[in-house]
Amino acid sequence: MVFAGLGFELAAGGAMVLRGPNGSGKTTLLRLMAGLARPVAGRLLWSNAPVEDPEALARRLRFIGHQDAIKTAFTVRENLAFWAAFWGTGEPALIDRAMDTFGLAALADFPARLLSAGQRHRLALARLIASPVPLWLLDEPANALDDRSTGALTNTIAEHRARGGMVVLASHGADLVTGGTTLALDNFTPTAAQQWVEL
Amino acid sequence: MSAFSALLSRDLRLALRQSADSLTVIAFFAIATVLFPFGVGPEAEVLSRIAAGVVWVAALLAALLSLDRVFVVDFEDGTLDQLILNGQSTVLVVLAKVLAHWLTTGVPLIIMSPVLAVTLQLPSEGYGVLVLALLLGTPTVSLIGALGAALVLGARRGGVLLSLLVLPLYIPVLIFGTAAIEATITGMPSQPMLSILAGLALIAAALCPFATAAALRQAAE
Amino acid sequence: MAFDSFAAFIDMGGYAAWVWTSYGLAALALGGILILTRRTLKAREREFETLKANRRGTP
Amino acid sequence: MHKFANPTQFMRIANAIYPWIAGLCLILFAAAIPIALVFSPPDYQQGETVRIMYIHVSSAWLMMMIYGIIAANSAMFLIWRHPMANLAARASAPMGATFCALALVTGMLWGQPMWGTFWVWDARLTSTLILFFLYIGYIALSDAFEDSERGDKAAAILALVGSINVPIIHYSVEWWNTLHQPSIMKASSEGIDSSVHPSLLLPLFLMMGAFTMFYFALLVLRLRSELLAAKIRNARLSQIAGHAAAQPAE
Amino acid sequence: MTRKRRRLYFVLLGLLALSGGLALVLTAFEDNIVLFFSPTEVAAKPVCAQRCRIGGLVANGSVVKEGERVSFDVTDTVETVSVKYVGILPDLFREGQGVVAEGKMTEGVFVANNVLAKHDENYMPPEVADALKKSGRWKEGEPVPAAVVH
Repeated sequence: MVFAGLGFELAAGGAMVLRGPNGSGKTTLLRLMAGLARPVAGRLLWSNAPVEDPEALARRLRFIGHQDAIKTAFTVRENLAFWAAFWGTGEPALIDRAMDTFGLAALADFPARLLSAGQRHRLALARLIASPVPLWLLDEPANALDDRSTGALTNTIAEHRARGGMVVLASHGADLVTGGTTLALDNFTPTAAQQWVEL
Repeated sequence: MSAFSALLSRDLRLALRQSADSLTVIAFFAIATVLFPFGVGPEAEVLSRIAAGVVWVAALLAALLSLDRVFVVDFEDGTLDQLILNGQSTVLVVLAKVLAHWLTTGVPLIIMSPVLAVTLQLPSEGYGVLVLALLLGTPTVSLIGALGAALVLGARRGGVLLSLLVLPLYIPVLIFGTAAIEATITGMPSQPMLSILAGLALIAAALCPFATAAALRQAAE
Repeated sequence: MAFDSFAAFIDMGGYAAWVWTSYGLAALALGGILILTRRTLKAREREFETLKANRRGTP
Repeated sequence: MHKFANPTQFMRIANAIYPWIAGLCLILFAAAIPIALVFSPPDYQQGETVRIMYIHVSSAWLMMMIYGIIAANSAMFLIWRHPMANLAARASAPMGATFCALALVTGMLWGQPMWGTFWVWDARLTSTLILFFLYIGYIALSDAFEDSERGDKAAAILALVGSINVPIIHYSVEWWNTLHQPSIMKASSEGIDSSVHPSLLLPLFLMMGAFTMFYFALLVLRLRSELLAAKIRNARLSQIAGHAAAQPAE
Repeated sequence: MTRKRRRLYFVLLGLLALSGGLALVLTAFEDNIVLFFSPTEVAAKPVCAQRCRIGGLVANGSVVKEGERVSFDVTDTVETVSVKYVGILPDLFREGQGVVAEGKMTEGVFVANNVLAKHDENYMPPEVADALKKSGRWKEGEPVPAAVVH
């Protein structure tokens, strides 16, 4: 499923919420912005210049999707440390701060296979702090989170924006951002994958 | 390079923690090889003639067993998306994965092979060249195998399909790997066969990572 | 004309089994893929027509 | 975009030339079969079995040409996302597999009386067998995914990687001294040079032409068929999308 | 490193590996991969004590048939090996023709358990072959000069 006739901008410190029914393309749009999928037509701009270097774009964004990308054989700390090393960002202090923020400090040396669904999701979100980047792309980030964690996420997003960071998130639940723009995807006509349907 | 070394060390540590996976592959290698004396009879003459081929075929099948785990786990838990978003190049990810697979599967197979060759009565001249041929051939096995594993990500009956895609491409390695050992046993120079194996490894190293990276990005899309 | 008689033609210089099997298999393969292609084409044409008709029926 | 990228326009051209290709194919077969079976002389060594060559070499030629076409189309599809290129590759694969199987089987039927064996594990036969497996793998891979586009792309990557086998098949008889005779046609500065007598070369060329035209004629039919399948799939998809859009937002 | 430069490095590295690999494979083929031994090699070295293949031309006038028992000489014009075989010979088997035999050396004689005939890439009607042979422009087993065929 794709969409036609869609355009938007995001400034430093800005936030955008994608809303729409199932199948309206929220996830697809986030993956397009991350550079994981290629648009059939259309362009992605960064600082008013077309993105010609998806790798450089990837260095500036963090995508947290439905799948948590956690290795259950590793401890919570090892999971965070691996991604920080892999992306070449972050330092040990940030890893501790990330675990503190999302209430994982007590679990730091527990193997991830013992975590509950909510704890796993918090571990995935903790990567936002452990390896900081300007643009966050979050797909339904409040799913499986309790009220306390949702509050922590709201605060984290607010702090990130206060430092000039940007957030795009898909959501159909609680309000995680104040201000920011809302993009309702159900206004756009879904079209079939190929343009050459002739009926 | 940080992405490369981080991923390599992660895969090695994972393999160490889940060492049962690697051990299963080695156990399969041993059992498959040991079946042959029962199948063709214990006569030393017959066994020593087929020893080189049997060890190679069993090694290829054992490697095949390990292949579907190369990318599938990362694909299913969402790690693959994050690996592609590494900010450098997907080829680096592929190279780290292939090297990790070779170290955790290829090297144990090489170490086990002389032991199994003894049970097959391989003539004593053959051991050195057996190890050398496996050393030159198994990197190709990992490179081609990783490509196959990336192509079948998310496919129905992925495991069967993987063997259909990968085994035919292993035929050259098998031919020259066995031929090198046969040549040495029959008193011929094995050097041309070994340099072909090395050549195949280089060609695979030049072509497979790019194709694998493309296949991985397709799978994530 | 390379053969003196019809029997010689059938015999193919003693190689009848090999030559005729080859030609037979070739005919079978080419004919088979032709028939399969035409059959799926016809089936899809029919399916497409019904889809079109349904679409017109429910605007 | 290129005008051949437009399926409607492409099919208009293809349908226009289809009767000509099909007609030419029939004429060539009508000429090739009697000449190959009756009017051409036997070979001085191989006797009447040389008549197998007309089928064998034609099939082998097509299996190579079709693989080349699949590889070229796969590249076009992956680089420029040419939808027609993908359909052409998909439509060609079963034909390539058929001709490859035919080349292998007729080769065996020729080898048994002449060489004394159905099969030897030499480079030419082995690499042809690998080509057959590549065809089978291509077809299986392109049908193995719920998302057909994913299957198309995975198969296209496989086709490109497998194309390394085509030169190996071609040169195998020269690099490797084996039972299989060297190529009967060699390109030289004076054009194509052949070690086949004209009376035997004529049926061979006619048969190769007939087979080639058969492939192209069938390709048009199969393209038509593939395009219809894509249209049917898209029509279904847009129906589902229509239903989804009609539902109230969450 | 920019994307373009990184790509360039990867492609250069790939080309280097590819050409190195091709060079290794092709020089190995230059070294003549042995699929069968020539009579000269059999005479020079104690090969073929176990199963192997020998190849060469069937020496003229050497074929002796006693029912299914056949003996003949395989030659590469320098050395000659005697071959014994029991079984049905392929139709292309004849004197002066290329042949490959599988078996092993026992007491100076090659005992074959399979004989395969190899033939050349020349195709022509029997009358043409006879005419060429009569005129002395061509002998069986040699490549035919293209100008003669056409």
